[in-house]
Amino acid sequence: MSVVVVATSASEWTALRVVDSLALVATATDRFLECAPVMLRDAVTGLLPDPWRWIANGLFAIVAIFAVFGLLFAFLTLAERKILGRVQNRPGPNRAPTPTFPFAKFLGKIRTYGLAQPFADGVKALTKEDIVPDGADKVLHFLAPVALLAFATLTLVVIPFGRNLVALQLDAAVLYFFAAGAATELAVFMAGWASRNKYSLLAAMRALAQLISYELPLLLSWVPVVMIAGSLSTVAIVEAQAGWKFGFIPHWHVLTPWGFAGFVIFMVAALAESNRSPFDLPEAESELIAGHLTEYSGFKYAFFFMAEYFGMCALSGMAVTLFLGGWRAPLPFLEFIPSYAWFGAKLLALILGFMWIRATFPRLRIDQLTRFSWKFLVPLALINLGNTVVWALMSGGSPALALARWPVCAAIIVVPFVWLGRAQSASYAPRTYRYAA
Amino acid sequence: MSLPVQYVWLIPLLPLLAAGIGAVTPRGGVKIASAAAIGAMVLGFFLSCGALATALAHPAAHATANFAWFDLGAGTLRLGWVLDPIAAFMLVMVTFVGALIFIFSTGYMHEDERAKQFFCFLSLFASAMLGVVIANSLLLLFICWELVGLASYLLIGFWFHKPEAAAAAKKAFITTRIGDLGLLLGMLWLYDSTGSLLFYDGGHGVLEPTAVANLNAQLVFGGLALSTVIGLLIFCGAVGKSGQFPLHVWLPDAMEGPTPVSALIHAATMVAAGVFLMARVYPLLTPDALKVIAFTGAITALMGALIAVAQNDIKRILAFSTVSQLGYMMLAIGVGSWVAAIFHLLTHAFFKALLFLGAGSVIHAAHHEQDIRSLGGLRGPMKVTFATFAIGMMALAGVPFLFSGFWSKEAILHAAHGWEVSHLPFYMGLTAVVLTAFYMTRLMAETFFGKARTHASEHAHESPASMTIPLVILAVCAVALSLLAWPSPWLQHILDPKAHAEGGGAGLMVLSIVLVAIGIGSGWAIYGRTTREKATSADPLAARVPGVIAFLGARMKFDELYAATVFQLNAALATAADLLDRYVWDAAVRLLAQIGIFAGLVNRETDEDGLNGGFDATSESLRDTGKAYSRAQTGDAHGYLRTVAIGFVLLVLIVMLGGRR
Amino acid sequence: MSLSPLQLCLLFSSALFCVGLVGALSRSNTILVLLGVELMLNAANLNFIAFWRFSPSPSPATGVMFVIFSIAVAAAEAAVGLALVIAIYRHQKNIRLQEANRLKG
Amino acid sequence: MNNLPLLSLIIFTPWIGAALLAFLRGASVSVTRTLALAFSLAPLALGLVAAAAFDPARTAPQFVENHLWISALNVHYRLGLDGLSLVLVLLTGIVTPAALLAAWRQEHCPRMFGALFLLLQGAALGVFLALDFFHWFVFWELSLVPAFFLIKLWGGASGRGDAPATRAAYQFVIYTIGGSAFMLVGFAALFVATGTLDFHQLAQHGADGALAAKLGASGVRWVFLGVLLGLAVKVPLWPFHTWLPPAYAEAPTSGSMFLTGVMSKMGVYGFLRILWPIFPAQLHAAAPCLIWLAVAGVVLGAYAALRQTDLKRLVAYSSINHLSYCLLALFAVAYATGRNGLHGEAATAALSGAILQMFNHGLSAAALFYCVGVLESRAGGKRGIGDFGGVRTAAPLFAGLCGISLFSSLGLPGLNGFVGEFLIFRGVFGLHGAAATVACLGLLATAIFLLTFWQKVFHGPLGPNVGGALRPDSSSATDPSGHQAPPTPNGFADLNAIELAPLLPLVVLMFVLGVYPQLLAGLINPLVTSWAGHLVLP
Amino acid sequence: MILPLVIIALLTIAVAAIAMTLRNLIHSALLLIGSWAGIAAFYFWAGAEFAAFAQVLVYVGAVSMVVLFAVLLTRRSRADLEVAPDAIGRGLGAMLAGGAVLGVLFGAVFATRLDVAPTAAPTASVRAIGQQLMGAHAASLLVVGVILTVALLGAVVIASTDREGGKEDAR
Repeated sequence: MSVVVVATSASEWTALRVVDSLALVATATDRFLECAPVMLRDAVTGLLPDPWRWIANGLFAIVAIFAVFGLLFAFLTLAERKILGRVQNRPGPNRAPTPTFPFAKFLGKIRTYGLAQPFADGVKALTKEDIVPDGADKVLHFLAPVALLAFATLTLVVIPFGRNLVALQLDAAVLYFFAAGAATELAVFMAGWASRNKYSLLAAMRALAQLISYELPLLLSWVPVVMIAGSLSTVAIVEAQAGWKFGFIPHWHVLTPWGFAGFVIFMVAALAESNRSPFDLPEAESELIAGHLTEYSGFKYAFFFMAEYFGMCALSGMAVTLFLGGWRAPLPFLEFIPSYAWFGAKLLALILGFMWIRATFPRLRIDQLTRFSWKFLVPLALINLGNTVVWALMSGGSPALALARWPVCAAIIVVPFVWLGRAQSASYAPRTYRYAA
Repeated sequence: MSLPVQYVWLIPLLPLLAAGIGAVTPRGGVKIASAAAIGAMVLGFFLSCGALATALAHPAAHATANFAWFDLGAGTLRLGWVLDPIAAFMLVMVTFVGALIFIFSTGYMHEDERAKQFFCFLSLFASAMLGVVIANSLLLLFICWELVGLASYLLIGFWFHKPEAAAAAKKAFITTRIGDLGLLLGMLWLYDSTGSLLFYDGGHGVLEPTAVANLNAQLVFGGLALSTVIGLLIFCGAVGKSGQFPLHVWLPDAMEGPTPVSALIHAATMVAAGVFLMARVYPLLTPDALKVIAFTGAITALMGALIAVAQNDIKRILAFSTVSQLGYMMLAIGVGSWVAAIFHLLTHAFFKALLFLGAGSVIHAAHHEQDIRSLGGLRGPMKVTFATFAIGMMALAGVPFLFSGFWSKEAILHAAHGWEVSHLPFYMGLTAVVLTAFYMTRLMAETFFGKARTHASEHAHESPASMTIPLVILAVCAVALSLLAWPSPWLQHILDPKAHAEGGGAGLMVLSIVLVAIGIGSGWAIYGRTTREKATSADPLAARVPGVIAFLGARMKFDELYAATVFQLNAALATAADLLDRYVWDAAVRLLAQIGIFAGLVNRETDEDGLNGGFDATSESLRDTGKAYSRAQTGDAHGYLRTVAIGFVLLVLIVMLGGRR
Repeated sequence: MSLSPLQLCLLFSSALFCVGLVGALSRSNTILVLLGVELMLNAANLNFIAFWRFSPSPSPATGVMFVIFSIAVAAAEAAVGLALVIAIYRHQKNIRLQEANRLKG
Repeated sequence: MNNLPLLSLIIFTPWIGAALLAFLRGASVSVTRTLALAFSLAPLALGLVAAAAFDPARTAPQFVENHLWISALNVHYRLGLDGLSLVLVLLTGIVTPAALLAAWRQEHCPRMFGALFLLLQGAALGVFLALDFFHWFVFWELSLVPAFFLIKLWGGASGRGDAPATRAAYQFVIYTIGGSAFMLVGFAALFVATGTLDFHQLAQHGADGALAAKLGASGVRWVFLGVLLGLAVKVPLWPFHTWLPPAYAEAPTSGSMFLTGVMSKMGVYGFLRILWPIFPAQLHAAAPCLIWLAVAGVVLGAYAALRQTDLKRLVAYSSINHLSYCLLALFAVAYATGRNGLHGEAATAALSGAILQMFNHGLSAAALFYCVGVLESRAGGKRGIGDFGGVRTAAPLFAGLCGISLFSSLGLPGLNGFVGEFLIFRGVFGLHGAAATVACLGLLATAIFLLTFWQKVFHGPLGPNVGGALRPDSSSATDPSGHQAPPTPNGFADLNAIELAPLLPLVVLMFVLGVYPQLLAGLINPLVTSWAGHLVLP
Repeated sequence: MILPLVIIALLTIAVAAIAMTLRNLIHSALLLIGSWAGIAAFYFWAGAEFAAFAQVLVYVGAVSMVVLFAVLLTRRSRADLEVAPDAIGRGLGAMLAGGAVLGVLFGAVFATRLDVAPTAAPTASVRAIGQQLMGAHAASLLVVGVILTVALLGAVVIASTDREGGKEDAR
């Protein structure tokens, strides 16, 4: 089962190769549901002449991404609020009425667990006044949310959402992903600086420090995957995780010692990269009002929000791709469920994890945050890199060696983990509860 | 039920596992350790019975299971197990006696907080001992032999905080190691000349005719056959382990260990290992070697009995009696009847274990009073102990017919009588018979009869069931083992079917019965009729022949003799080695060093004055040049960059214009 | 005369280089000087890519390789340079380059 | 994987660690210690990888790395691994981490300590892997530098260096360098004559007599004597051993562990790798004399130990005794070379025994030094044999482990020491019976002094530094019954987890190798067999 | 295929030139980042996909952050960001020197015949680059790694304060 990609045209844009479903070798899983998205696209664009077709395909992909993730964003905000509510023992939004416009007279207001809340929020954001502070750097103030959203969206392009479902198949897709992701830092800084508000600026500085600090473990954590898969292409990485050992253990990277460690590091760094709690220092409301968002309102504010969720989705999607086998089913007999459903399930699971973490962890202090990165995550990620080398070196030999690499590699990562963790917690004074029992 | 030889290793493995369990249980886990040890021994006993059944099915065959230990040269170094009747009998004996003594120990040691370790060591010992028994390789036997020694060392020194115990342990280990060196050399020689250490290996073993004939044919110094020398070297090991003259000195001291240890190791099993070893390698032994063995055994038997007469410590008496009995066994081997030796070994194991355990029971009851002069009158409060002890005593003394000791001793005396070389050992043995009966009677009389002479013995009470039940079982066995020889010499047939038991021993039997009667009678006359009044009152025998008794009481001054000779020599050698290091070699090194230092001094003087001056001047001029160049450094970064830019332009122009030309 | 694409690229890089040079020469703010230098470096990198792109047999990606190494070195240079700027700032409370001339001979 | 310069990695990983430690100025103590430990463990891991990929049946060096280094001198950077090297690499890999763990509580400049130790480890590994005299000698000499500083700066009773430690360090270094200077001169002569420094080529020259033809008979003899002297000092061969007891005694505990565990093996390795292959005829000629020197080392070393009151010196003398066994084996083989009716089997046994003995002694002597170190630290620097007593009462676990090491050292069957000694005696007996017989005395004396050590320190009533004074009443010790164990004192704590860490692996290995020596024997047997199969004189 | 190049070139140069003349440091920096992005676009145009991503990752992602950080760290008030106008003399000198260099370079470019035949864009696949990096250029890669490490450590050391204690993180 291999994806064969044929260059669509002889143009100089060979690097940008849009996957053309017609050129695909028919796979064993050509069930209707599996192929539905691609068939839908071809139904729309298939009639166009060839030079235009790939542009149309691209546009289709963009529209699809915006549609899917826009909706996902809307309901994720709701889910987040609901989940936070449940964790904090309160109901969460549950009162937004479902519009029943033509039949309002008969039905009255229907409250469906607050499912209409996102739309209400959207309307509210659109109708709010857009305030720009007096001394603000107007251009940057305007550009910041736009740039942020643009960069966040760009990252979604290379993630394979399902079999043959990748908008842009790049040779260096992983690199592209993180290159585009790195640019979001800039937007955050722009927002903070342009607001001409000392809290915003502080937030921008914090954001910068934080993003730089966590860029490193984030990048280091996926290098092992690239080493083992032998490719920077997301599609190839998913391919590398195909199959099952003994018929029931998937070859996902997360199920190896280095992969597990890499996954955890990746997720922690991703939390920080997407400014999520407990790393939400740039918008720490108890210290900085709302950080770089302080001077934003209305739809610009909504843009920031949207970008945050897009970023979260993108990083989670990348984690799924790199470590959790992408769109692959966990067990052979579950393959009848379409690939994008698997991807979506894994994505949602990770995002729910994000929310759970947000609900349960207290926020870090800035020095703790940087120390955690430089003194814990980075060394651990580096050790994990070496660990992967050991793993790869030991994989060639006898079955005994192949078995032995499990405890060896586990030890290589667990021992530093324990030790670094101890060193890490030893650097803090034991917490004293002065007023609590 | 039968146990094939391929699985015979299970028997030593069981106690080894028990030892492992004992080692890893926490300090308080006496119950676990003792249960594991006893369980292993009982299970081992059943397996041994299976092994015995296997062996008895083919009594003449030596079933072996050999295996490779590690690669050596083109081949491998092989070890192996052997299962033949002699090994099987030993297995049954060791496991049976061992199990009983283990059970006894639970009672005896229950106050000791390190009892768990005790069971661990006991199990280790049992494992090693069983290994000795079934080893089919002299090397494997040696390995187990040394481990037995280690266990003995650990157990003698079990109460290591007593300096005497620690010293006794060390003495035992070192003394036996002296013998072991002989064994090692013998083993090396054997290995070197035959290329194998396996006893039986389908015709290639060292005990099999080819190798033995080969060894007998080779002559070494003094016209001795090679096998004689090797046999005697191996005998050295047996001398050390079995407490034969002149290396017997450690055995009485070993009584510092807990009494069950004395019973198991220093009476029943380990000390008999030497005898077993000689029986095992009997095919190697030439008449020349046997002569030495016979005389050594006879001397030991007599000497042990003599010394025992003058001892006062209950365990010491038994210890010297053990020495004496081991001498008997060696005598039997020496005069060519290894079957009699093994028979005596088996019976002795039972009744001597019985005696030691009985002594342990007495000691336990009398709050660790071991001096027989301070005991007395225990017949009343300790009926079971008394009865069983009496059975053991009669077996040891050789009271006729009913007791196993009589038969085995009879077999030995018979064999000694039939020895063509000399009758001297026979007479020495007879003397020892009288003495044995005498000192055992003395022991009985002083301990159990008369009246209690100290507070401790007044308040003595019968020991718990865990101690008395083994006593009873052993007592039954001490009697029942007669069946091995009587009414028919069954053991003889099994072990050595070729040799036929000679008839006509009736006269000899009568003689020995008379001698035993004399011994017991004289003992009773001196000690039994008029019992001691106070613990401090004089010994009636010592009053009559004070010099002899004092000499014997001091164990014939062997320790003093060794201290004056061997120890002195050893210490002198050590001092010499140390002084050689300190004042000869080290001094030489120091002298060389001083010469070197002097040469260095001369060198330094010439260097400083002559060579260093010139460099200073050169350095000075270099520094001035550097100062001059540093002015070009203006500190204006823009200026530097500008200069670079202009320079670049000029260079390009030069190249381009130059290129045109 | 018509310019070949390669020449166009070279003109592009020369122009960028000069922009960087002028910036570096004219500004007194050390950060801007550094940025100018960075720009010059990038302009140089452009040439590598351009020559690689238009070389007759571009199969060994030597030009790309050069650029990758160059980028790595430039990153190192930027880090150290800006650290120096901060050190200068700490020392003389401003970052005017012409004032940082204490080490003159 | 095949292109990986595994052997270079083995050598240089510790050095990388040393460099790292040297630069980590601000790192906390625990970080430095852990780093040092991790880097010292790396060669073990790599060594195990090598062992896994190692083919014992091939007797030629494996994983060979060969690069021309200095073309003018025809010097190659040449590394290779055969069974002998592998065994020693593994030994180094085991002993060094144990030694570093032993110094875990060492507070005096742990960073430099770790760095020096790693340097030392790398140098030792280099010695075991080099196949060209040039860098072999570089490693050989380089190992002295850290060893010197370890003794000088961390030695002595205070653990911070004092006058006796300094003296011992100087004596150690100058003596050893003095010896190796002769060796260097010897090899210079060899190079001038043959134009190569490759061990293999030199061995071929030595074997086919080309060496003697080029250098002349007396020339070869002088070169041989020079090399012999260098190696004899290092091992040490009696009577060149006088540097050893003070050096071992004054070195810090972990230093002693490494010195005895690894560095003493360098000398024996040199004998096996250099002297014997290159100068077979000369060694054969000298063997009748050398054998008795080795026997003297065995016997007199043991007897001298009997007279020592300083526990460290005692263990040091036991090292002399044990290493002399290895040399005895080699000399006996050399002695018997070319003799008619030579038992190849005996030679095999002797050489196998020597190699196993090297490994086993490394384990047991390191463990013993560690135990003495524990005693010393508990007693505040005292380590006289009379300063203790009854330690087993106070610290049963420690006593047990120390006892196992001790019995391993005296060659108790079932533990590792026996196998090597048995094989050596088995071989030597077949090759030179008289020497074997006399050397047996050494076995006896070893038992005597080790058991005296054990008895005086661990047994008996509680001694002066074991909390004896704290006991409420002294009557219980003289209680004839012995049933009442004396109350546990609080003066002498048993081992804690960190102190257990260096000892436990060693003890476990003692058991494993004692019961299953095939683990090592399987690695070296083909090599040794091929050696024994080519015992000829030119 | 020329048109994208021209657009990229003009945009890049224009952005860079503006950045070099602006008085607001932040704007300068942001515009420069834009010009770096333009250079990345050029790489992309030339088919050096990997180099383009590397350029973005390093310059836009990392160097820009450092620059902005440096800018923010080296000012005491917002007014500091407005750089004082530079001396006319130096500006003039700069223009002269820059002009000279430009002239020389342009002259060189025009003077040289470089009209190579347009070929299909070469591709440098990531795999090929990886193999080259690990193969032919392995040594250089190692050296660069060392340089980066040293630079990182050096930057930390240079920028960290000399105050006693010195425990705070450099960044």
